[in-house]
Amino acid sequence: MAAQGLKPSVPEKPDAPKRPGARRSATDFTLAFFLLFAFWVLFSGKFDPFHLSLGVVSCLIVAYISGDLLFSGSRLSRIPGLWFRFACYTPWLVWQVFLANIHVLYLVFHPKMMDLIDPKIIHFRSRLKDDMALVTFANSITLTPGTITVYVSVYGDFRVHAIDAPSGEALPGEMEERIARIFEP
Amino acid sequence: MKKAGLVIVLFFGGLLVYGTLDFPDWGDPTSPASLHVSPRYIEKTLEETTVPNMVTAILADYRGFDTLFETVVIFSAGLACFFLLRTRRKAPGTRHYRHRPTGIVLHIEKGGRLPDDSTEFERIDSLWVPHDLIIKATCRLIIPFIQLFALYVIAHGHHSPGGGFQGGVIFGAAFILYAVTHDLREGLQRLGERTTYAMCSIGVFIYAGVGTLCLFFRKNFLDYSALAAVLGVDPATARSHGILMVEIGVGIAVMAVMFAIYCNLSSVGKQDEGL
Amino acid sequence: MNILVTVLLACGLIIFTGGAVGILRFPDFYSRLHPAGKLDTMGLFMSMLAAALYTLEDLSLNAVLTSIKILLILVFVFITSPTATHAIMDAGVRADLAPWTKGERGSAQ
Amino acid sequence: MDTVFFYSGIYLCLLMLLSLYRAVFGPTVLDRLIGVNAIGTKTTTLLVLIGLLYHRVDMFVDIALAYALLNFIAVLAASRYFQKRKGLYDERPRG
Amino acid sequence: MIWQFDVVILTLVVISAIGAVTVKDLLGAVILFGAYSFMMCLLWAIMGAVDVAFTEASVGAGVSTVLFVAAVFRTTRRTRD
Repeated sequence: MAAQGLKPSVPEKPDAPKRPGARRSATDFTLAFFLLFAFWVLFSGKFDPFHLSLGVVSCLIVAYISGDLLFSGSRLSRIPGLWFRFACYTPWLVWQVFLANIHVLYLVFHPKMMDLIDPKIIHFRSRLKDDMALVTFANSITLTPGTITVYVSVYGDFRVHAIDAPSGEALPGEMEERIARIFEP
Repeated sequence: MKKAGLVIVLFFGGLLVYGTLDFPDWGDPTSPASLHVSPRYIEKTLEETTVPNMVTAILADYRGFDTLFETVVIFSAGLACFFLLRTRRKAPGTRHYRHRPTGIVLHIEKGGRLPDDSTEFERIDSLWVPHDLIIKATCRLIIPFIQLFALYVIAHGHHSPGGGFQGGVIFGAAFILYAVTHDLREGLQRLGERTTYAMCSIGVFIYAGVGTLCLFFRKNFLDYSALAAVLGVDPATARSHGILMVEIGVGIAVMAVMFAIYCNLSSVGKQDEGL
Repeated sequence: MNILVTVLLACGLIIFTGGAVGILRFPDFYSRLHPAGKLDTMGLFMSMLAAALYTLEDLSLNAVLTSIKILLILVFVFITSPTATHAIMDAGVRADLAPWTKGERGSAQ
Repeated sequence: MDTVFFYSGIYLCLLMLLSLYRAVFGPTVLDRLIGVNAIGTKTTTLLVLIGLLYHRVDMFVDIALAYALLNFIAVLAASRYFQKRKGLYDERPRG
Repeated sequence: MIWQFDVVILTLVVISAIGAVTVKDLLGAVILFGAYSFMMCLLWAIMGAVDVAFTEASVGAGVSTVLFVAAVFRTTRRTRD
C-alpha cells in the first residue's frame, strides 16, 4: 500500500464533473433541490412566506454549487426504490450495531481482555460492483462487530481489521447479501 | 530565554488578574452595565428591530460599526495571506500525470507539462494519495448538507444562535473539506481563485454599501430604518431586513477569506498542490 | 416516559464508559479504534434517542421539529463517524504502525 | 428529570477526562487523534444535555448539529497529513 | 447547581491547554488545541453565551484545526524549544 509509485494504479472512473455546470442534467438539479428543500424545512421550522422564500433561494444556490455531488453515478429511475430498500435495511443495521456494542463492551470490561482479543487483518473480495454499495458495505463493516475497514479498492477488495477471531469469520456473509439486495435487486 | 518569557507572562497575567478585581461581580444586579445598558436593549430590541435574538440585533445594528470593522479585519487577514504567500512562479519540479485508461503514471521533469484539458491524462499530486472510495463518497454525500446548514445559520440568525460569521465559516469549511478529500486543484475548479477574491471584496462591499445606502435617505450611516421607503415596510421591519443583508455580506466575505487562506497556506502560495 | 428516557440515557452512559475505558485499556492503536469508533457512536445513539423522546413530551410543532433535528444529528454522526474511524485507521497503516498481535506482547509501540 | 440530566452531564465530563488522558499522554499522534475524536462525540451529547438542562434545546441543538457535521473535517485533515508525510515518531525532542 | 459543571470543565480546559503547550510534537499540539476548543465551546454554552459557543464550535471544529495542520504540513513538525 505504501509503494504504489509505478504500479499500475486503479483507473479512476471518469465521472467527476470538472466544474459546476459542466455535466449536470436538469433532473439531477431538480431532485437535489427538492431533497435539500425537505431538509431546509426540517432545519428551519418556520413556515411563513419570508423564511420559505429564503429557503428556496438557499436551496437553489446549494443545488447549483454542489447538486452534482449528490447523485453522481447513480441512475435516477432507481432512486425511489433504492431509498425505500435502504430504509428497510437500516433497522437491521442498527440491531447489528447494538449486538456489536454488547460484544465490544464485554471485551472492554472483561478482566482477562488481553487473552480474549487476537487482532489480525483479513482480506476478502466482495462481489458488489456499485460504488455506493461498496461504501455502504465498508461503513457497515466499520460499525458492526469487532471489525474496521482498513482499505477498499474500486474493485471490491477489502482489507479488514478484526479484533478477535469470531468477529472476523462472519464476513462477508449476510451483510453483503443484504446490501446486494439493496443496490442490485 | 524560556524562563524570562515565563516571568514576563506571569507578570502581565498577574496584572490582568489584579485588574479584574475591580470588576463588578459576575451577574451583579447593581453594576452599571446591568442597571443602564442591558435593560435598554432587553426592553427595546424587539420593539425597535423585530429581531427576537438580541445578540444579532446588537451586533449588526446597534454596534454596526464594530462588526463592519471586524469584517474588514478578516478581509485584511485574507489579503495579508495573499500578499505574504502567493507567488506567480510555477512549480518547476516534477509533474505527475496519470493516463486514465491504463493507470500508468508519467513523471515529467523540469517544468515540462501536458495540456491541462487533456481527456487522456490527468494531473496528480507528486505526493500521491490513492483513490480512497469511502472518504470521497461520504464527503460527496455530506457537503451539500453542510452548505445548506450554513445558509440556514445565516438566514436564521434572527431567531436562533448564529449569523453571518458562523454561517460563513461553516460554508468555507465545506469547500475546505472538498479540497482536503479531493485535491486542491479540484477544489479550485469548484470555486475559482479569482471568484474567491472577488467574493472577499463583494462581502465587505455589501456591508458598507447597505450602510451607505442609508446616507441617501438622510439618515445616519448603518441606520437601516432609512431603508423602509425602498423595501416598503415599517422602519422596525426594515431594520430587521437590513440586519439580514449585512449578515449575508459578512457570510460571503468570511467564506471566501477562509477558503483563500486555506489555499494559500496549504500550497505555499502556488495554488497547485495542497494538503 | 421519564423512566424510559432515564433508562436510555443510562444505557448511553454505560456505553460511553465502555468507550472511554476501552480507549485506555486496549493494547495498541488499531484495537483502540474499535471502542472509540463503535461504542461512542452507539452511546450517542442512545442518549440522543433519550433527548429526542424527552423533547417530544409536550408535543407541539416546535418540539417535534426539535426532536427531528436531534435525530438528524444521529443520521449525520452515523454517516461521518465510520468514515472518520476509517480515515484514522488508514493513516495508521500508511504511517507503518505495527499492529499488536498475540505472542509478541509489549512490542506494540 | 433535571437532576438526571445534571448528573449524566457531570458523568460525561468525567468520562472526557479519561479520553483526555489518551489525548495528552497518548504515545503516538494517532492515539491523540482517537482521544480527541472521542471527546468530540461526547461534546455533541453534552451540548444537547445542557440544552435540556436550560429548557432551551432548540438553541443548543444547532451547535450540536454543527459539531456533528464538522467534527470529522479535522480528523480527515490530520489523517491526510499522514497519507502525504511518512513517519510517526517525530515526538522525541532533539538533544 | 451549575457551578459543578464549571469546575469540571475548567479543569479540562486547563489540562488540555497545558498539554497543548508542553507537547513537543507540533501536530500533537494542534490536535490538543482542537480538544481545547471543544472545552471552550462547552464552557461558553454553560455560561449561556450561545452565539459565542456557536462561533467557537464552527471555527474550532471546522477551520482552525485544518489551517494549523496545513501550516504544520508546509513547515516542520518539531519545535525548537
